[in-house]
Amino acid sequence: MATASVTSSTAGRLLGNLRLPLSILAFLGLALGVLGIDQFVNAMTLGAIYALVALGYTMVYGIIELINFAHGDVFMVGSFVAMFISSSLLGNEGAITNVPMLAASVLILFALTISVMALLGALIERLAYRPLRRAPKLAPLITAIGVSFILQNVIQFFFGPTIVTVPQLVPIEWSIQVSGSRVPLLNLFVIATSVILMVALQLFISRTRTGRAMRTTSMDRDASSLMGVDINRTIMITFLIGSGLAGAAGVVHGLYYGNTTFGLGFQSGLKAFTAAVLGGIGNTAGAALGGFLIAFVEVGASAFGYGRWGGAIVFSLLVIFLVFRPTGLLGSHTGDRA
Amino acid sequence: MSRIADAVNAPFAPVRAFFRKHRSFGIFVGVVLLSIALPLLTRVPPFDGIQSTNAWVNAFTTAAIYAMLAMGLNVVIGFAGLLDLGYAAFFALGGYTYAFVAAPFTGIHLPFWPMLLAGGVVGAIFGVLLGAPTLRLRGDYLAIVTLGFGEIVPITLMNADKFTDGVNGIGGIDKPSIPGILQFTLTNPWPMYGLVIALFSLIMIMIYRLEDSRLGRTWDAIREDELAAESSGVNIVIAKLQAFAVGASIAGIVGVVNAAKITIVTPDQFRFAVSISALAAVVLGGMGNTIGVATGAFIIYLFQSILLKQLNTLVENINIPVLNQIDFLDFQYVLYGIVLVLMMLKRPQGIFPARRRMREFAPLKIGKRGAK
Amino acid sequence: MKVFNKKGLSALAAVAILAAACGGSTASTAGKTLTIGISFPLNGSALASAGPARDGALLAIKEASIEGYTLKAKVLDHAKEGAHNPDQAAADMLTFVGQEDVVAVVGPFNSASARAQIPVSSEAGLLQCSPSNTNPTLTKGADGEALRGGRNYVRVATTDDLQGPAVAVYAKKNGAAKIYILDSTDAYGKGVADAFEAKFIADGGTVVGRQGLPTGTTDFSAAATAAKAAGADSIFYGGVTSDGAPLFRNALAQAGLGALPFYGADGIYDGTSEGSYIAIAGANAENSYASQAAIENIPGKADFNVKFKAEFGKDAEGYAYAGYACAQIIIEGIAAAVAGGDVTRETVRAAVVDKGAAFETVLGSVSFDAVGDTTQRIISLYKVDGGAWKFVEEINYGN
Amino acid sequence: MSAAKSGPMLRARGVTRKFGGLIAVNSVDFEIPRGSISAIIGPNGAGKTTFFNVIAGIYAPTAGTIELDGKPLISPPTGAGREPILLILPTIPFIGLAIYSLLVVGGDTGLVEGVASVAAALLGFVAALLLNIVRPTWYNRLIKRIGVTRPARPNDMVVAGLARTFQNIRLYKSLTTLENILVGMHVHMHGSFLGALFKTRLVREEEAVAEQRARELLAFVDLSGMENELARNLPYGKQRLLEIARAIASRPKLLLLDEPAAGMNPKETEEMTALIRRIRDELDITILLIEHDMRVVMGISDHITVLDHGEKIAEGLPKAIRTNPKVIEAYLGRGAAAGH
Repeated sequence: MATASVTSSTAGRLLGNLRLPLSILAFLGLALGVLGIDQFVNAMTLGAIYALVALGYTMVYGIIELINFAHGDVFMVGSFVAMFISSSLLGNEGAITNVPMLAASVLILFALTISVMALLGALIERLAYRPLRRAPKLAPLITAIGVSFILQNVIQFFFGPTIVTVPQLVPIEWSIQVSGSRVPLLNLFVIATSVILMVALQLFISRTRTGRAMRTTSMDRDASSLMGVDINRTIMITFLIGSGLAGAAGVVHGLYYGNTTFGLGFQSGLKAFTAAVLGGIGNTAGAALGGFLIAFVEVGASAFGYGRWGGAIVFSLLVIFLVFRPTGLLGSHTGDRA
Repeated sequence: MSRIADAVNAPFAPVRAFFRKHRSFGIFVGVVLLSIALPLLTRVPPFDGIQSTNAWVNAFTTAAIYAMLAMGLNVVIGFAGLLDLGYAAFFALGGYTYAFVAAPFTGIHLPFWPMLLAGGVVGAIFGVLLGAPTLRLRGDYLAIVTLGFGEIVPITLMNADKFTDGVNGIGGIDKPSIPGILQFTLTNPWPMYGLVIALFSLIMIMIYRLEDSRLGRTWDAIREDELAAESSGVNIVIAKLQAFAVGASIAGIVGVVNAAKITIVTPDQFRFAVSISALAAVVLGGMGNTIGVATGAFIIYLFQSILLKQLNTLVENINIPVLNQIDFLDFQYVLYGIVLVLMMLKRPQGIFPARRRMREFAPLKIGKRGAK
Repeated sequence: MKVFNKKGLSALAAVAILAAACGGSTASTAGKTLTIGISFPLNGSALASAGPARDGALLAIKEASIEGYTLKAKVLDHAKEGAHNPDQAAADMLTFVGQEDVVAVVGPFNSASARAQIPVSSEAGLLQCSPSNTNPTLTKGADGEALRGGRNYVRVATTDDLQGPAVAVYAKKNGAAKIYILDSTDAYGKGVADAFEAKFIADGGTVVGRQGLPTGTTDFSAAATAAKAAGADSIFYGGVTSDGAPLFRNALAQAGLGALPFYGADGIYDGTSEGSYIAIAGANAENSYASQAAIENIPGKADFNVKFKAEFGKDAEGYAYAGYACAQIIIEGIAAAVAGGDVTRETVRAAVVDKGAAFETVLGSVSFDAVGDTTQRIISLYKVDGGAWKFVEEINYGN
Repeated sequence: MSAAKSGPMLRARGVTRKFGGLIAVNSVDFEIPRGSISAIIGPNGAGKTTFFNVIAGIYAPTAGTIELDGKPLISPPTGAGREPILLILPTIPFIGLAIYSLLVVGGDTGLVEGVASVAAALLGFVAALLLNIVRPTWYNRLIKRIGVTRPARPNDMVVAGLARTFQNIRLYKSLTTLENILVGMHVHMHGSFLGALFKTRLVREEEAVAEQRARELLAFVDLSGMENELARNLPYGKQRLLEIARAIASRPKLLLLDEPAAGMNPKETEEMTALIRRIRDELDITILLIEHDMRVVMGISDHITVLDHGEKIAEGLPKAIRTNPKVIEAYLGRGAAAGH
């Protein structure tokens, strides 16, 4: 492909830059070949949700080096808030076939849920984490576990311990045909939403002043404080965004699966965290990548009848990465020296 | 240094001095006195009305098992500063070790006493097995990996039904006996109570000794400042592994006792909630404070197993309109969350602060260059 | 618990509150009081299924009268963190053992708790009757033998090992040829799925796929797609509602398999209330089949429903009948012991366990075999039709 | 051994350390004469502390080697990519056996053997990992043969005879003064795990001896009577002294002091200077220090090395350094030397 005029070093550099996208494309192609289109779409959809949740872990970790154990449960609360808004406030019961109505409902649902969850995230940060900013590292970690328990129990108190149904606004019958397979629009909608949000986040971090403040704070908090960055505000915004994304994931989860339960946060939290580690904790693009990777592993296991071992495989992946490559696939933050 | 002696003999200075010098003996005497006092207390109103003395003794036995677990976890969290969220897994492994060699499921019937040691060894092996790959990493990664491990162990026990009878668990586990003298039974809780009390004081003595040893100082140093500890010649990975192995082997030993007490082990007995309840006990009692942690475990166990039940009966009996609708037992679980958050925010040193931990958590009084 | 121990205590002065609280649950041991223990997990998510069984037992005890004796009930709750806890179950059994006037116990609800309780009650020779334990190993096999030492345990629910085969027989009859099986990987779910699979294959059916997804799984789409790819014409799910049965059903519908018959055992037969299989699966629940290890055509059903409603202000459901039947059996045993002139734990136990004849209960006539299992081996089958479970037929394994 | 005794205490050859694209230390050659007090000086950001950290084993060098007392201890890590192979190697036969048992033998026999093989593989992996962590000498020799070398870690350097203090004092703040010293003595105590559990006579005696020596050390730095004070509660100057005492407790041959007089008033500085001399003279410990305070450096050092932008620009006796134009330029900026 390289013409004679292109020197080998430029080609090499080009190849170097393209290595990641190329390997991702190769992986996707392989996955599509092995899994078939139906399972491929399943995995992409699941991955989209994991990625949204993993972003919250990775952002918070990037900025204050805290594994926010409560984040999985923030996602869970998000799914309940979405359920409540959708069924109680908007009065939805099932699919909406009128397209403008559907778009409006979904937009309102996203806007409200994301706002509520962002506020909740900021509130948790303010009440539970900020007072411990200078405390030994164990303290906020333990607090986060406590917060996770409290969130679960508050939800259980209000909505009960059973599985709760959520209105599936996008009709599940809508679909397109792709090479003989039926691909529901709902799945495409979930994937698209997630991708749009992730791109928006990347733009926010790289293009805005606040985004740059977040990046410098994660690199060196004291130095950026000296350079006039308001650390408390920056950390709070990180929580706002992370929790907002978890809220969005909650909406998407409800629309896609049509149900939620108070125990949702624990399992998906663990998986999303694994995704964040796989991608390189602290790295937003990595978290997204990790989310999709985990989803492919899980769906792959299930597709070939090894669903029983799905959890164990994911966990083994986590350990293998921690041992051999603690920086993850795209990691910037390293583990402590060996 | 001899906190237990302080607690028991506060007004008697000479006695106190004696126990300070012979702390292990002091712990033993303290625990034995307490273990005699507790059943006596249950003969007095209002405690005698709640349940029979035998049931009380059984409850104390369970509480002491739980307290030993918390003390073991405290070695990992309080001493070495490592957050282990899968502690129940080691408890499970100890229990299954004994169940595997002393139940009709396998048809093997090994005696109980050597298996106590075997449980500890199995716990330690798995502690190292899990610790070796992860202890080189950041402390918070360890929390997640142990959390995952705590999930994987029950799942594996559940799925490996050829070896563990799956979800049914292994039942009919042999009860301990001293041949020719004493056969433990399920309806007489006293022998088990005695065994647990003895083990409890033994473990407490061992932990106090470790705390004051060269190894204990090493853990303190790591918890305070890893880089400085390395620069004092401490191999931090090995020291952490030791803490991990000690904690795990205590859980393994306690697991054996627990299996012999309940006579059944099932994967569901060792879920995340067990790890969290032990963590709550550690946080409540004060990280690093052995006796505080043991007390914290007692408080949490008795609170959720006895008090909440009584609260239910109480509000039903006196017919308070709103409270009547609330089932207080529903709050067993949220209790852990509240304990963890409130203690960390308001009283991180625990209700019974350890000397060292209290100071580490206290705000800095002297700045870096305050003396200048 | 709400009916019990409420009488006349409301006027207690504040000083006496603590004493009352503690003394409240203990019956006075004066003279001729006999207490029947009730041991269930009664908070968190466990309450929904075990609550009716408790209420049934309480109702029977309240109704009963034995001349010269006062019958009382004592309820202990062994749920912790919202689920049954075997350790606490054993501790509660020890409490019953330690209370001399307790002559028999209704419970427990879950098989794991039973395995922890039976060794204790067996040592004390205290009769236990479970309304809902269905795990075969409690009475059969090596474990069963170890547990059965005291011959003090009976149950009115028939065992799981019959449910799976019964559903298999029915599914075969209903036209299933190629089945896809999913289980919840736990003892109940995997056990019932194994039994189903064995019978289905033995009867000439084909299993086109089998796997397990543990409790807590939310994404069943891959399994649904796998079922579709395997060309299944029917689905079997081994597990309970909260393991994800309705989620799997919804995922199947989303994958375009909503019309296939969906079979399950009693784990998904849980009425229509909030959180039930039908409530969650909604319209997708149609054409689902479930079984129950109990008789559907309960002889005294209408009568019982009226009494139950009058007492508790809600409809009888689930295990209320079995709980009532257990208490009835125990009360009959006590009556027999009274007739024999000596009421002790041993005479009550012997009157129930060693009696060859049948007991007349709300479930009909019930007797026990040599290991304490009910001889009323009826599996009832149900189908979701119009948003509710409708009885379709029963298979009687009794002889 | 005897040959080593005659050479320099520490010899650094071509030490380079890069952080990403930034070269913090660039090919520095450096020697510390036995029994001397040497100093490294240089303007802010000259790479002094980085160089210190390389010597102490905290940062691995990008290039170059360091010998302490004639023993080569630090060199750039090589063959890191080959290390995972070492971890996996012992598991391969067992994994093979497991696959064979589970897939080929199958059935109940195969399952039991398969599970046992998986367990053995796991144990093998952890054993390899443990070796990798503990790194006994024979293991180091073994991996060297396949081209894997790792630089000594800080604790290895302490064992080899090096001790250090930190620029921003790092004490164990919630331990007492005495306990701080006892941790410093760690490498020379041998109380085992079981010894501690059973409180053997050996352990008790060792503890008593150690405590005695710790008190002497405290007396040496003039902290007598403060044995049970918490380190956190000591005034700043005394915290410095305690940190030095903790470093000496490991009986080093070479002591690295990172700005020992920072933040001290003239009187304290003078006391510190005297202490450093006493450490060299009475305890026979070679000393290397980084210091900003020129009066301290000039007054105490036998030998001075000047770093600027990560490179060595001068070395020699204090007198020579003081008048070296390159040094003046580095400190005062270009042109200052000429204009002087």
